[in-house]
Amino acid sequence: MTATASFARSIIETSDQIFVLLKQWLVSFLPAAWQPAAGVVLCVAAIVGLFPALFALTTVLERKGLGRIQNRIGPNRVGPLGLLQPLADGIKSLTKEDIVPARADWAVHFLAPLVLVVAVFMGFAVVPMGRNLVLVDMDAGLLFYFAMGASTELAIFMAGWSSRNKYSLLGAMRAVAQMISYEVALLLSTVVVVMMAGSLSLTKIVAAQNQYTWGLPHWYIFTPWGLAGFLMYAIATTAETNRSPFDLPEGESELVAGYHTEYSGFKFALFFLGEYLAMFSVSGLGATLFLGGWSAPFSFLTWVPSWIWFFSKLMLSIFVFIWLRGTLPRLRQDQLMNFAWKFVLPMTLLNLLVAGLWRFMGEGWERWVLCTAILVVAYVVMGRMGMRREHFGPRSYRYAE
Amino acid sequence: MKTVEQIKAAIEAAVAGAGVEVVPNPSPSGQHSLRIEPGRAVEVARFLRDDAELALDFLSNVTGVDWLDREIEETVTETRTVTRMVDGVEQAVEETVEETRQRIEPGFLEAVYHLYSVAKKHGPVVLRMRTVNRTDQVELPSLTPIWRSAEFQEREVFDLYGIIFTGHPDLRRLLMWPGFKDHPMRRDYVEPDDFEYEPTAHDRVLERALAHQAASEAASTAAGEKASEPAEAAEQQGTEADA
Amino acid sequence: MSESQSHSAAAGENPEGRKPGSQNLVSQRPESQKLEGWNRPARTEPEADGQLLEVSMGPHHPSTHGVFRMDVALDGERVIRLRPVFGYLHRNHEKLGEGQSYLSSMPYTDRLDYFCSLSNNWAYALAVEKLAGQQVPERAEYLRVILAELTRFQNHASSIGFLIQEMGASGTPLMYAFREREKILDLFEELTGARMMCNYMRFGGCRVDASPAWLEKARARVAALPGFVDEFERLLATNEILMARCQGVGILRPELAVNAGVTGPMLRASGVGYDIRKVDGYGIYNRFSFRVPLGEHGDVYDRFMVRLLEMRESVKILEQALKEIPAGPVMDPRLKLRNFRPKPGEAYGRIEAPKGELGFYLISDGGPNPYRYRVRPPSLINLTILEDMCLGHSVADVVLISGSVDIVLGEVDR
Amino acid sequence: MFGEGILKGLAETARNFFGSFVSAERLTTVEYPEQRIAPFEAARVFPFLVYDGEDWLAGLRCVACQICEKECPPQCIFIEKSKDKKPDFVGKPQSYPMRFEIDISVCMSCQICVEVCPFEAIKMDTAFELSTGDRFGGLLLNLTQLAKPNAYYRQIHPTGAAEVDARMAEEMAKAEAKAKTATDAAAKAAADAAATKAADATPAAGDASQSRPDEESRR
Repeated sequence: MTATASFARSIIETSDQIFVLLKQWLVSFLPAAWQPAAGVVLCVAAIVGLFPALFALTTVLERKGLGRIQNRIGPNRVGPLGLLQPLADGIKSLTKEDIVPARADWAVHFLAPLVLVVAVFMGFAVVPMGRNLVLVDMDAGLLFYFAMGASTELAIFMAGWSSRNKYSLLGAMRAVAQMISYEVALLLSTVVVVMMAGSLSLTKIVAAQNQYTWGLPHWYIFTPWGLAGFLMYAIATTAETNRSPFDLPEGESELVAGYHTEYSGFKFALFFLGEYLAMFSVSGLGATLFLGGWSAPFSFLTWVPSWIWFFSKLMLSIFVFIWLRGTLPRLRQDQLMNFAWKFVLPMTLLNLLVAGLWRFMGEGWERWVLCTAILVVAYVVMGRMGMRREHFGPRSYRYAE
Repeated sequence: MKTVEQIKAAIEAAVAGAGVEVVPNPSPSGQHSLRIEPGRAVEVARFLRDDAELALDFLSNVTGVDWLDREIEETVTETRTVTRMVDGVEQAVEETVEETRQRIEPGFLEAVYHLYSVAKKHGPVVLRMRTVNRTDQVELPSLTPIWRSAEFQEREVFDLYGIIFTGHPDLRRLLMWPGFKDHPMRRDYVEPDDFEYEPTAHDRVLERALAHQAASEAASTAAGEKASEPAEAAEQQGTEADA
Repeated sequence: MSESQSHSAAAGENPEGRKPGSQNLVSQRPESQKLEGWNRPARTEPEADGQLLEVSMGPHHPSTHGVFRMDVALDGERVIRLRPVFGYLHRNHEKLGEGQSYLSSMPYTDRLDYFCSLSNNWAYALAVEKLAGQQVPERAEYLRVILAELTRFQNHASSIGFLIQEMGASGTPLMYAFREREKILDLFEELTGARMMCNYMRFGGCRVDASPAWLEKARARVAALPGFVDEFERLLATNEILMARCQGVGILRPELAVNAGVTGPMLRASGVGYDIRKVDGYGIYNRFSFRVPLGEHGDVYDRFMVRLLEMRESVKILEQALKEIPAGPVMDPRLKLRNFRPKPGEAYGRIEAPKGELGFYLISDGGPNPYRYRVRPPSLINLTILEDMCLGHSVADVVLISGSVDIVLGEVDR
Repeated sequence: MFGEGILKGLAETARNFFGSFVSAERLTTVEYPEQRIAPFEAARVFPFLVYDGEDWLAGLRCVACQICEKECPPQCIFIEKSKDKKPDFVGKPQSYPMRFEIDISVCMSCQICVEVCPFEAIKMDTAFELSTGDRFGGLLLNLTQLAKPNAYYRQIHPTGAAEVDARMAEEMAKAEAKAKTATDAAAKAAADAAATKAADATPAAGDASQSRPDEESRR
């Protein structure tokens, strides 16, 4: 009996740590002095290989999902169920002519997509994708992540500026305004987690959530301040990754394609890749901060390998991104800014207060009631105020004669 | 809704010297029109819009019509004085002559306005204005200051018929491009011979296309032989303009 | 002719020659103060505090519904000046109409507003009937109403879809609209032989009769339409983003709307109860009970909602018409279509097309071809006040406002 | 204002997402080359010329009256009339087209030619897969490509064809009756000839499933 149990445990352990063991096994062929460097190279290669593959899969899933939302079938011609569609798209974008506008700043025009993709990839370094599955377990992991995330704005502005196209310029200006505004909200929405976990290290944050009471996990999303923080985080990251309904920088119906109007072929594919990688990375971070990272949702499911949980959470949030895109129209620039500064930012600041209150009220049901009440009241008041200020709401109509 | 005669009377009572004339419409539609003098057209239009009973606040349709010069054969009976030898004496006598003459009635351009009333829900009242001729006196007053809906439609009439609406705030071509000459909706408009070679079923199309092709080839070779210098000059100008 | 050429050269001067950034851009329309009657709204025209950005939106811009172009001068993202430029799809439809017989013009009317070919057919047929004094059989009138209301339904559905698409909703409402439109087009194809270019109505009736099976099918389809409107309403009507984007944007005051000849749902969204189906009662519209929804604010949201409500009213008319349709011929067999020569005279016939008042003005000189063939295009005339609605709003709103006008370039440029 | 409209919209799209897997009402598209929708009987693509009997040259109903050429809105029909005449189905001598060409790159499928034809000679086809690499030659259909048997017409437009056939049979019967009243043998012979001609035109005589071999090869 114990033998079986220990065998099962070792199977679980191996499957959980399979990537770590694989790396150790591969590295062990090398001399000891090279091993750390080789390990890093292996990990980087894995990330650089894995996420573009996930990107390819996601593009086809997104198109199929959007298709189903819109009552269409979606791509189904290339390969079984259309799954090879990204391959065809990739070949197409590689073989297409790379057009650089005659008066473009060609060097910046060339660099912009590269800067974007590199900056986005850097963010993956600190996100733990499973137990012991993190490239760099940095003490200030969160800070590093945001530092890297902020530099994507530079890439987008480079693209818009260097193209010498009015639409691109408008798109770039929108992008910078939008991303900087939401960067603030994004940072503040994550501060509550740091307050609770007491660390900027993402592995420590996951570890803090990886406990269970009555079989349920201690994820931060299951607290009032955590839920509010998560919603704010979701809004801010949607804006940060320029996804619908905050896709103003692209704004295809207004600005043709926004900052990447003048990009074609492989450079465009890189922008596309960058957008999706950013989506994965913020989804991963969101899962790490609020959804317990790689931890299982129920204590009896802890035998499932941790990386499976991480990627399921990631894909779930990708699905939500797609769902939102299929439903919502786009906001206008001034509304977007109003929303950032007059709703999201005050709410995140209030949330900091609530999180502090939560911390100092100690265990007990009172803190649940009080914290929830504060947040709900603030939400209702701000919603009402917004409605009154903008004078909008449902209307009733009359008929002639 | 008043009849055209009543409207005519109302206009004449309100606007002095309006010179309204009823143009009957023989078709079963019974939409008779009022021809107004261009000189007082704006006043008439303002009256029609602002009159409490008519309240023609909605100008639905503005269009032009091109009436070509018409040859009219008519029998004229005329009394004139002729000098004639009567009884050896030269005398002036009156004589009645009957003769058939061909007269060319000059063509004109016409602007037609269809008015309705949104407030009173009646209409249409049709206004017409005529230019003096089709060539040099083609001005008509613009009614855009009265009804804004004439803005684009008068531009279109200007574009396609060449009626110049004085007082129009922004009289430019609407559909044709700015450098275009001529007015394509005129009845005597000749289509430009720009047929490209295209083998279709129609022999006459083909014939025309081949002729055009031959002509354009001949022109291009002729131009190529002697016109290289001006072309260069033009090119230089172009680059200067770009810079 | 030479004189008028010189005139055209002078007056048709190209405005593009101006230098960007010059101050007179702000109020390019000369003598705008002299125009009376439609005194422009007190323009919130800020003095441009720097260089203006001139953007030529179109003719190949994703949301100009074809080859429409707007020359926009922007201060930041705010519109300072907007000039619509037409003519990229101009094919001189009117000249074509004057060069061929009355019958041969009928298929060309399909290609005006290619979303609503049956409404165009009807307007043209109505004008010719007025010109020649023809009567239309009862059953044909009912069929015309059924087809015109189906056309209105599908046009409004897809125009809402396009509007939301322009707002950036990745086409979901548009796809729902097209899903329903597909079913309506199937009905059209079964009856008329073509999905879009129906060429179905004739002066004096309709080309072919509808079979009982077709009417049954139409009844079943119509019964499913209210469910679709409900779905649209749930998806869109109370969406906060949509309300924030549409309400208070592109306001058109009723006086200006009437003066500028705006018709159709746009006019009614401004609160003017003018529906030609009620006013003229052409065809047999006065037999049906339906209401005319009116907006109050005249903004984009009102236009959107008026269209939505009109779809419901169309369904009501369809239900009544499909219930009451009598038996009988659809065309007087003695009427001749070929070699048709109406007596000299003229007629202006108009209908309430989905986009507004569609009129045909015909002058006959007794010959086989019309002497003058004029189309009053609602799409073009509704664009007259585009600039007035857009000034002071941002680029994103320009797209939205032009979308709410609901234009089809086949009709604008003709 | 509290996001309930957005939630309602999300619920609606989710309903459609799942609905598209189960409901044919929602997923209206078909996957074209594999799945096909049968064309409606009224469907119209491009015109063709109907002939009676086996020999297309002899049985062509078109008498080259050129009405369709005149009425065609985009002017895509070109007809050259014959100098001589041949008898039609009732035996009346009529001209026939030496050339009859339709440029289907110009044709706009409006069916005006069908409506104005007094001889039921031109009808609309429902075949739509006509794409070709040859823009000029391939889309200019000549007489041999345009002529199709009455049986084909009956197959694609059964209702319309039945009406036409009935009308033609009536006309033929009239012509026969007229011929019978004539007493001299020459008239009788003419009537016989007419009867044999017209027999091909009646529904009973024609073979509905038969189609011309060269037309088969064209597809």
